[in-house]
Amino acid sequence: MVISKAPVVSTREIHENIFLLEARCPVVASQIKPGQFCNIKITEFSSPLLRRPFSVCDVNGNSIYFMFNIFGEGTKLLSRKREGDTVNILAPLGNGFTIEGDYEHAIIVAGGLGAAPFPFLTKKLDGKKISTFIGGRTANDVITYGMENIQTATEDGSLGFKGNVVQLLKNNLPEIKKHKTRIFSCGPNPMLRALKEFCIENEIECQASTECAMACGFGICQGCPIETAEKDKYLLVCKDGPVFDVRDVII
Amino acid sequence: MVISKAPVVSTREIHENIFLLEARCPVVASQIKPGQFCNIKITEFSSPLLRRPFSVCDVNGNSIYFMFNIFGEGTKLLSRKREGDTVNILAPLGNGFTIEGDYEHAIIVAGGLGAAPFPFLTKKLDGKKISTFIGGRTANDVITYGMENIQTATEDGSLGFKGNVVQLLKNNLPEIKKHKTRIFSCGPNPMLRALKEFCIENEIECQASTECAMACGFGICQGCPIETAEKDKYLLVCKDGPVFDVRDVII
Amino acid sequence: MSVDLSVNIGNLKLQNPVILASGTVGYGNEISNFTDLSKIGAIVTKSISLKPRKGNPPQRIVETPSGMLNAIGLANVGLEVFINEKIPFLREVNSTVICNIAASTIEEYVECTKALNDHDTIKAFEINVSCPNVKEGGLTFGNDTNAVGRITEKVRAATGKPVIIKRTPNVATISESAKVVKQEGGDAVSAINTLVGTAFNIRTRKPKIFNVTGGLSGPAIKPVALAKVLEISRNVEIPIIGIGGIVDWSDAVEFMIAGSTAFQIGTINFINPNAGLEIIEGLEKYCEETSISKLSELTASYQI
Amino acid sequence: MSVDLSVNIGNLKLQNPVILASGTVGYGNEISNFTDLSKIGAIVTKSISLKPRKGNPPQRIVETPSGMLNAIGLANVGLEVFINEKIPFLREVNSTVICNIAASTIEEYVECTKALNDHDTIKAFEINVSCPNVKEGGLTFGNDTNAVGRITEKVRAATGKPVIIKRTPNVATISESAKVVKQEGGDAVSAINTLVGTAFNIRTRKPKIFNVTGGLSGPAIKPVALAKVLEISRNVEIPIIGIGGIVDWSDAVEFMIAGSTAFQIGTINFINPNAGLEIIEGLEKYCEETSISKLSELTASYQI
Ligand SMILES: Cc1cc2nc3c(=O)[nH]c(=O)nc-3n(C[C@H](O)[C@H](O)[C@H](O)COP(=O)(O)OP(=O)(O)OC[C@H]3O[C@@H](n4cnc5c(N)ncnc54)[C@H](O)[C@@H]3O)c2cc1C
Ligand SMILES: Cc1cc2nc3c(=O)[nH]c(=O)nc-3n(C[C@H](O)[C@H](O)[C@H](O)COP(=O)(O)OP(=O)(O)OC[C@H]3O[C@@H](n4cnc5c(N)ncnc54)[C@H](O)[C@@H]3O)c2cc1C
Ligand SMILES: Cc1cc2nc3c(=O)[nH]c(=O)nc-3n(C[C@H](O)[C@H](O)[C@H](O)COP(=O)(O)O)c2cc1C
Ligand SMILES: Cc1cc2nc3c(=O)[nH]c(=O)nc-3n(C[C@H](O)[C@H](O)[C@H](O)COP(=O)(O)O)c2cc1C
Ligand code: FES
Ligand code: FES
Repeated sequence: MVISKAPVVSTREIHENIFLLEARCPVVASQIKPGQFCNIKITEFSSPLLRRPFSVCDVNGNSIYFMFNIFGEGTKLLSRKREGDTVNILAPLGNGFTIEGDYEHAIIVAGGLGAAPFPFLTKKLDGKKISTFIGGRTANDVITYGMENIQTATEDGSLGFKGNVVQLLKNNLPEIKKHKTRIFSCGPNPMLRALKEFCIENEIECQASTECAMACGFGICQGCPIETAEKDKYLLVCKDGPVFDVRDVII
Repeated sequence: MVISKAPVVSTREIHENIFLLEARCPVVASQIKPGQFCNIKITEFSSPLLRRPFSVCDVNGNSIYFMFNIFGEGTKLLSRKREGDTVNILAPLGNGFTIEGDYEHAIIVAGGLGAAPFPFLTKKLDGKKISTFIGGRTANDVITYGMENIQTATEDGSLGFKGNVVQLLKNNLPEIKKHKTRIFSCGPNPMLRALKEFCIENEIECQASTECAMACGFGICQGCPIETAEKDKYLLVCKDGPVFDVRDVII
Repeated sequence: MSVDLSVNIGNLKLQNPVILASGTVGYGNEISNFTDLSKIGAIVTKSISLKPRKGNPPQRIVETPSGMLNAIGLANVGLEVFINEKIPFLREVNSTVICNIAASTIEEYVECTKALNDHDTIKAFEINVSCPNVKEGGLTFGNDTNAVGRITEKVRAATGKPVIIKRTPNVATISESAKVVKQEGGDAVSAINTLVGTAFNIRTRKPKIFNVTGGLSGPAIKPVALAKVLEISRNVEIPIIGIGGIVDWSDAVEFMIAGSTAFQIGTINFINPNAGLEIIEGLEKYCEETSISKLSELTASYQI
Repeated sequence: MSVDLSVNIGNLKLQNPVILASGTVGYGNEISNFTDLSKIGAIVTKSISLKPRKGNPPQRIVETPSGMLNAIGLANVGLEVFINEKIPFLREVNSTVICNIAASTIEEYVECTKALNDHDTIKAFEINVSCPNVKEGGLTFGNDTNAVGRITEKVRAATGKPVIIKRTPNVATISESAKVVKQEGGDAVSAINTLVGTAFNIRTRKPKIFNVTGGLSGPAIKPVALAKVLEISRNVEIPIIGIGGIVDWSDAVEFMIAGSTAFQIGTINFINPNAGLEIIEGLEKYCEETSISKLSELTASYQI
């Protein structure tokens, strides 16, 4: 884990209200794994006070990429970063996706900005059969940047399958059943809950990247508990996650 | 008085650690007088919380100019403003210099960044004989931007007269006595105090621009009192000043 | 949809819950350059005392992270000038005026109230028992629940207009004194005034503020103010005027949800003197979006 | 010039006054990835209780202007795991350990102190009588000056190591309880813990924090904390450990000027886990520039 003041190379709006920020950060670029995240201090001043957690969206040489939308003050300021500015990165944090293991078919399931970690994962899944299912409320929420072999679902039917992405997945069950499959997922909690149920029912391995408000991002504040099967203990999203086997946590 | 979101045209470093920011603000440009000031909200967020007061350094068509150094967070952020950014200006504030009246010789006395309001004043003094006395600790503190007929004083003697600017003025007393003179001044309090004494002794009219911590800048917070000859009352720097006849206030 | 923004505090009906806080708008003159005072729910005038007060020497204010400290020292024009010069302006611009009174003795509170009671322009009194910046005055009263009770009782007896007691947050349980205010016939409590704070110059080792300590206001104190409002709301049935760190309509909504009938904005007036009207617009829009026909339904609508 | 940064709290000598605050560094493991714990004045471990505590459900934290609210609920591993798994690590990295204890009864405070007293690694105890986030626990104690006295007395009797009492700021006069701590043999007071605050979601109307209220920390509270330190310093002769909103060396200098013998940094550890060492460097430079040979001279050097 390092703290690094990384020069911003560029910030581009790659989709309506979706930004891709490239920062030069060799030490993090060389260490980070898909599904791990960075905790970013956006200004050098005491406001916004806390770092903001972002998944690494992609890595290319010495550069790391973040994909985000303008949500509040922090992401607004981030979207304005230009060459000559810096971002202060604390990383790599958390446990990423487990790529290793005995499976043939990697299925990515993303909802909205849950797409963020998957361009990098897609690269690293090299050699596996990959299918990507992306959902959103409308066509505009569907972010396909950097992904492969994509099927889309929108709630209003404006793009692809009309319905949610887990329903779309269900429709593909016969095809999925043909291979030993592992699902990698990230998105809103209702999606993850539905997905968890689907995967447990059909005995499909599934890893989900979860979110939670965080203060530190590395285990010292106890601010990010997640309920587990064990009653008398929480796990920490930042340290024990953010990626969990869906069977281990209550989403 | 207006509140105006003014687009920044440019920010240039015109001297070591001295910046000149140009903003397009027609309504303020057309109303403001030398010695009046603007209260600037530097970001759209709640930090830094308060506006920052700045004299108008110059006006050119629809543009107004501010001259400042990097002092704290506010001026640091201001120095980074580029084309495409905005500053939120509340202006015109306070009473400026009184230019009208019966005098032939206008003398400007400035210490350090006290030079800020004088490029604009110099322009408006059109027709009068102007002499400018500028002081600083070292050559590097002497800002002559936009001024005319300049004599300089530095405490370490690195530029011009060795000593303070009021001593330099004293040396010029015989020359000054030749005309009906009005002094316009701005600078650190010790300079203003010495100048006040000099002017009262020699019966020279003198207006000084004073400074004080401010919250509102337009008279509602009572945060900026200045002691006067009258014992039981303060004046307000923002509303009754910032320019005062030196005889009226205790500096 | 047209939204009813009006709220009631005792028998005082306000067209909307936005009130400009005492000490942050003077007597209305200067801020009326930026905002239409007739459209604001009410304005609370700078704390007035029997005699004029010069206030503290500079430095009176200092910025802090997301806040500011002030020790103005209740500088004010005094009762006479207030009546002769300030009330006429406020009447002219058609603003709903709540008069804030600060005093060093119970008698002085009563005397001020009586002297002002006949002025129609003044619609209610806010009794400042909480100013942290005057030695003999507010804070001692504010910390003493019995004294708060006695002041409420006596001022109540002196006027038929609504009496609002403004409370200090510098106590452990603010709801106790709210109870006393209710018992003694007060119509509402204003919470909170500023928190006691200080700052030092690390070169001179002197306090940055002449008065040594000052009152902390602004966004920094919002969470504390909200908790105080909630505490009163859960423990006492009395209208609450929430104050502390409000800068926009969403902050205002939070205060209403937490239990405020109306709310005051202070420090933000220095930064955006039209904030009051912008908040009114924002509230109207929020109500439309969330299908609220009467804004006052929001008060104490917390889901706990 | 070599500057003597060391300070004394009772018979506890620290190499420098920088202490990492309880609850903001866990038990040291994670933060040691970023900073050298052997160089920090001391580390206060997360409040420990007799039995492990699960803590509050999420959401436990929320950011506020220049601050944050937390309601962790004293989640901790409990005395046994602390002794068996956490102390050995702290010994190994050679850090000066102050053990913070939270309890619901006086007996539990005493029992914890006794159980930990034999462990050499623990150099002092900080008794948390002020946590605002546990129902049966701290806050009630913290508000009751008598209870603070009894706890101090009993814990004092249970150990020969320095006893530091950590005070709640949610009271009107913090100096009164500091007096009691001194009378009952406490070696120092830590001031302040967090301020009670809350925040609401304006769509769901629910508190943003599961526990309804949380504790406000960070730069927002710095002026309040400084005023409390100053109040104690001017009224009671007892070493003060200043806490609240410190982010850099200049904040630390302010706290020392205002009366702190040492100080703790909390929230900043989440943002810059190496802040402690950077503050030490900054203090050293400040002393050199201002010709201070012994940093402890700064304590209570205010010019008022
Ligand atoms: C492990 C992880 C990875 C993430 N990756 C991405 C990503 O790649 N792209 C992206 O756009 N967003 C991502 N997020 C969410 C992102 O952190 C927030 O959108 C961001 O903090 C918003 O900051 P803001 O200042 O714009 O919003 P504001 O609303 O002004 O402030 C956000 C504040 O809310 C808190 N908060 C409350 N709930 C949550 C929550 N569920 N998640 C995060 N913060 C919360 C934060 O701690 C922060 O203090 C991720 C979050 C986590 C936990
Ligand atoms: C009428 C007037 C005109 C000014 N004109 C200029 C100018 O043209 N160019 C220029 O460089 N500076 C000028 N100043 C000073 C300028 O306002 C400060 O340098 C600026 O506020 C620093 O902001 P900061 O955030 O960088 O510094 P910080 O130190 O981080 O914050 C400044 C804070 O300190 C307060 N403060 C304390 N003492 C003073 C004081 N004596 N003057 C101002 N603020 C104080 C401010 O209110 C503000 O809240 C002027 C001040 C006044 C009152
Ligand atoms: C500069 C200043 C002066 C104030 N003067 C008074 C006053 O005279 N009487 C009073 O009751 N409150 C006074 N207050 C307190 C405010 O009315 C309000 O309670 C407080 O500022 C918190 O609200 P805010 O965070 O919105 O500013 C003053 C506040 C400030 C900032
Ligand atoms: C997330 C969090 C957890 C905390 N847990 C404890 C605790 O267990 N025991 C305790 O005495 N103080 C606890 N505190 C209070 C801090 O030790 C400190 O007193 C407070 O945060 C103020 O300092 P700061 O502004 O530097 O953070 C906690 C603070 C935070 C932010
Ligand atoms: S965010 Fe601090 S422990 Fe997880
Ligand atoms: S700055 Fe507010 S009255 Fe002068």
